Amino acid sequence: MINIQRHEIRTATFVWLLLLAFTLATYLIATYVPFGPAIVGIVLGVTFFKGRLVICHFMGVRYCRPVWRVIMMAYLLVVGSVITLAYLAAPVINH
Amino acid sequence: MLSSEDMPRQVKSRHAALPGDFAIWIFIFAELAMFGVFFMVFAITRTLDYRVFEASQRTLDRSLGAIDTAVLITGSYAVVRAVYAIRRGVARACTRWLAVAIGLGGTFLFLKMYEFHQDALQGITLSTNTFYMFYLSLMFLHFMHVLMAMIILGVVAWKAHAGYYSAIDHAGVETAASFWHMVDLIWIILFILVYVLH
Amino acid sequence: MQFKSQAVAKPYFIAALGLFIGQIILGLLAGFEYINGTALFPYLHFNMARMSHTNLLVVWLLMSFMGAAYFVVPDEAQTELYSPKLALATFWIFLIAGALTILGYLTMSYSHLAAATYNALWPTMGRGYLEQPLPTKIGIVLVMLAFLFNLTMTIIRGRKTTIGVLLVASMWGVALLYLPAFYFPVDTVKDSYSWWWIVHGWVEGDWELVPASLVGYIMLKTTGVDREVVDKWIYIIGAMAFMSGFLGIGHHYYYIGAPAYWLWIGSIFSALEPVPFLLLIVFAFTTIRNRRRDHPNKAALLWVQGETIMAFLGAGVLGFIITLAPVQYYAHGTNLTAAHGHLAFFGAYVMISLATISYAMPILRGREANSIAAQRWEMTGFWVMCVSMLVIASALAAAGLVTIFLQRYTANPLPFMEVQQKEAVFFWIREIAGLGFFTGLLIYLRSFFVKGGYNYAAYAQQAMSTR
Amino acid sequence: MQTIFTKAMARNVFLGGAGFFLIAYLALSYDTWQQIPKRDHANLITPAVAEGKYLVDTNDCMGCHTINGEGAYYAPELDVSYKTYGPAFIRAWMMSQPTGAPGRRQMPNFHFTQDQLTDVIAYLQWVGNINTNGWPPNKQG
Repeated sequence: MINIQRHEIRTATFVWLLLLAFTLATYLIATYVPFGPAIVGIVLGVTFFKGRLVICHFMGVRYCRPVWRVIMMAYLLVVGSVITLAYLAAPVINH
Repeated sequence: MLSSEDMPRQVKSRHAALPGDFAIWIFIFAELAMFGVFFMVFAITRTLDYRVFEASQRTLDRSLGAIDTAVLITGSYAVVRAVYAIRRGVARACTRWLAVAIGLGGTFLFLKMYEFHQDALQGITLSTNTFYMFYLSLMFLHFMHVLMAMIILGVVAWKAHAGYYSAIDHAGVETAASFWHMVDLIWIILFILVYVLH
Repeated sequence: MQFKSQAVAKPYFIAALGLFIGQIILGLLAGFEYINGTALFPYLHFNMARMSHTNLLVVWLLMSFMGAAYFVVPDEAQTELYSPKLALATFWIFLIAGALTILGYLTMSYSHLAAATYNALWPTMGRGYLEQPLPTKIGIVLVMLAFLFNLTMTIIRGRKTTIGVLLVASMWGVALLYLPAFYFPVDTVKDSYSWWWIVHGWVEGDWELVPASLVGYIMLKTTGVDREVVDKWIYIIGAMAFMSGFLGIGHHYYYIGAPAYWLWIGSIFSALEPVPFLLLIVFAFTTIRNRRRDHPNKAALLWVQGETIMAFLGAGVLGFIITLAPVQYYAHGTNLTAAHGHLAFFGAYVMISLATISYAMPILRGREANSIAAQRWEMTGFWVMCVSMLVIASALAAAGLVTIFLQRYTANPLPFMEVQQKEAVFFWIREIAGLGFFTGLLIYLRSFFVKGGYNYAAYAQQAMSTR
Repeated sequence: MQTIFTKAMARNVFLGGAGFFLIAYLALSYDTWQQIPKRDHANLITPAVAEGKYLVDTNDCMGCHTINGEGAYYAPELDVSYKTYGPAFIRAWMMSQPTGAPGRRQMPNFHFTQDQLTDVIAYLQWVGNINTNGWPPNKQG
């Protein structure tokens, strides 16, 4: 039972570090790279992946009935895509 | 990375129920729906009110936002470790990890209060402009959620310390953990929406 | 009827139905004044009819809620009511105060009523639903205090179940939320802001616990579902109601002078307000579908199912239509709000009162359920009233739309009275549907006078022959 | 693992959720309360306006009319009355009631003295200047 525990903890730690890395990455992109449609896409892709990590690993939804995972992923997709569209459309509309 | 496929099958069944008490998940879904609508309305209003949003978004301190995110993610990590600890039946470790999470939550609240204070100094209120209305409403609602999550963690930590939970019966810890992760998930999207994208 | 003191509910129910008849008659008169402004004018100004119509509604709903509480709480707490005598005394005080107030509305002009009842001492008169003179307001508070004292002492002594506790808590909410009626600032914006604590606080917050707990109680008693399931549903419905309701009050603050952020917060949270009514439908229908026993009182079950549907239509759907700020910019202060008001009040609160009366009255009269004939009258009354109210709401909604497209959302807006003239046909339809509703009510009341209890043998034999 | 759904947690969600949003509402109300005097020029509430409001209330004008969209829908919105029709017209109109035109909606005559009429008109003027976020859409109300 113990080695399974150790594995679980290692996975959690890895996910944690991954999330921190992604946060740092988005911060650096946002600060130093001039914004364009591609960057918006990348940042939101990263955010979707971060959300997926938190939901599946931290929240443990990964080991639940698939219906819950589908609901949470659908949520991330809907909210993410609306935000992406809005942020892509904004500069176009206002010029 | 050891993927979970080669995990012993019987340990990680694919059809477990949602961790913790289902009632909290109803609350989580309601909150996610509410914040989701708020985010979408924010994004759409930004498109229509582009100039104001652009100008105001620049005034925000992105590094502080990044630190907040890091603090909350580490808090979530601590909560996950607490859940693993109680699953092993080690209540002491669980309490310690919960205490770490509460400490990080307190740090987040402190940073947020600092930001609110800065805003107040510059005379920014809910009625300054549409962006700040959204910004302050979202931050305020999220702040309250972090506070509530910390209270729940506190109660659960005290009960764990008092020995209420064991390897078999620890639904309370998982319930508190789920709520905290929801608050962290909301912040991750909020951070991108308000601080990063412009 | 397990406890003698539950009989105290009977006078409350009878008085409630009596006041209900009065409310509908005054509604018909007010509706008639929309069609012909001069015929009744010298005797009955429109505001008198409207005041009496709304106040009778509130009084009879409170009567039926009190009756329901006096019937349910002793049964839930498994103990006799603390003081049946106090309950009867409160009943007569409340009935007389209510009747006198309505008489005051109808017999003299409002300013005379205000002068006669020392309104200058502590001005509280003049707001919608709160037109009662000062003595009546104080009387209502005293009646509520006595009622709460009675109920709370009963539930303290007895078993504390979720249904009992939530019902008593909601009654405390009703009383406490009535107190802002005594706060009447000169600043109209603060006046409106606090007025909504009462109106919104009652009908979109505290009162939503009443159908939740009463539907739960009737489900418990008629379908034999276990209490644990019912309790969870009630808590979740209550949680959704309060979580969306507290900030949902913002949809009243859009255009009365409150700051602009209410447009966003009000819209987002009140958009979630139909959720508890949806959950109520799911709860009622799933519980009835997998019921463990066939209760002979079919009428009560029909009322409960109807209540959840009509409440969702009136409060949920019609409410959502006018709740978003951009829509309400044009719909604010038009008959669309009246359409929502009528269908929501009828669907959510009138029907739960009639459902409780329909369930409790046979028991109060010593039998499990009324005879098949009586139930058939009752169900006919149910359908006639429901259809009539849907027609009333539709007619008012149509009138509201005409106002929007001729007076507001248009390049050359017409004056108010011209637009109202163009809506005359809808006011005719509303009045005729009102007469239909009154007929439905009379049919419903006829069912109480059909003799005979539920004849199991006859029903069983009839059931065997058809199966 | 069987789904856990305890009544105790449902109750906690009910109490926690309700208390949480009540606090949020109180915080927003505090901010609103600070801003209302600025938004509706509370400093312009003269004794005449206050008396006008008392007359409007004790004669149940909101039983037929609406102010800021609240009241009964039997008669026109009063929020725009001062700007649309002006004080002189309002005074003459109220004194000439009821019109008695057959079938049309009637307004009773409140037998106000000239001073009372001035107060009511002052109140209507004050109500007209409340910042109601741009409502109503046009001067017809």
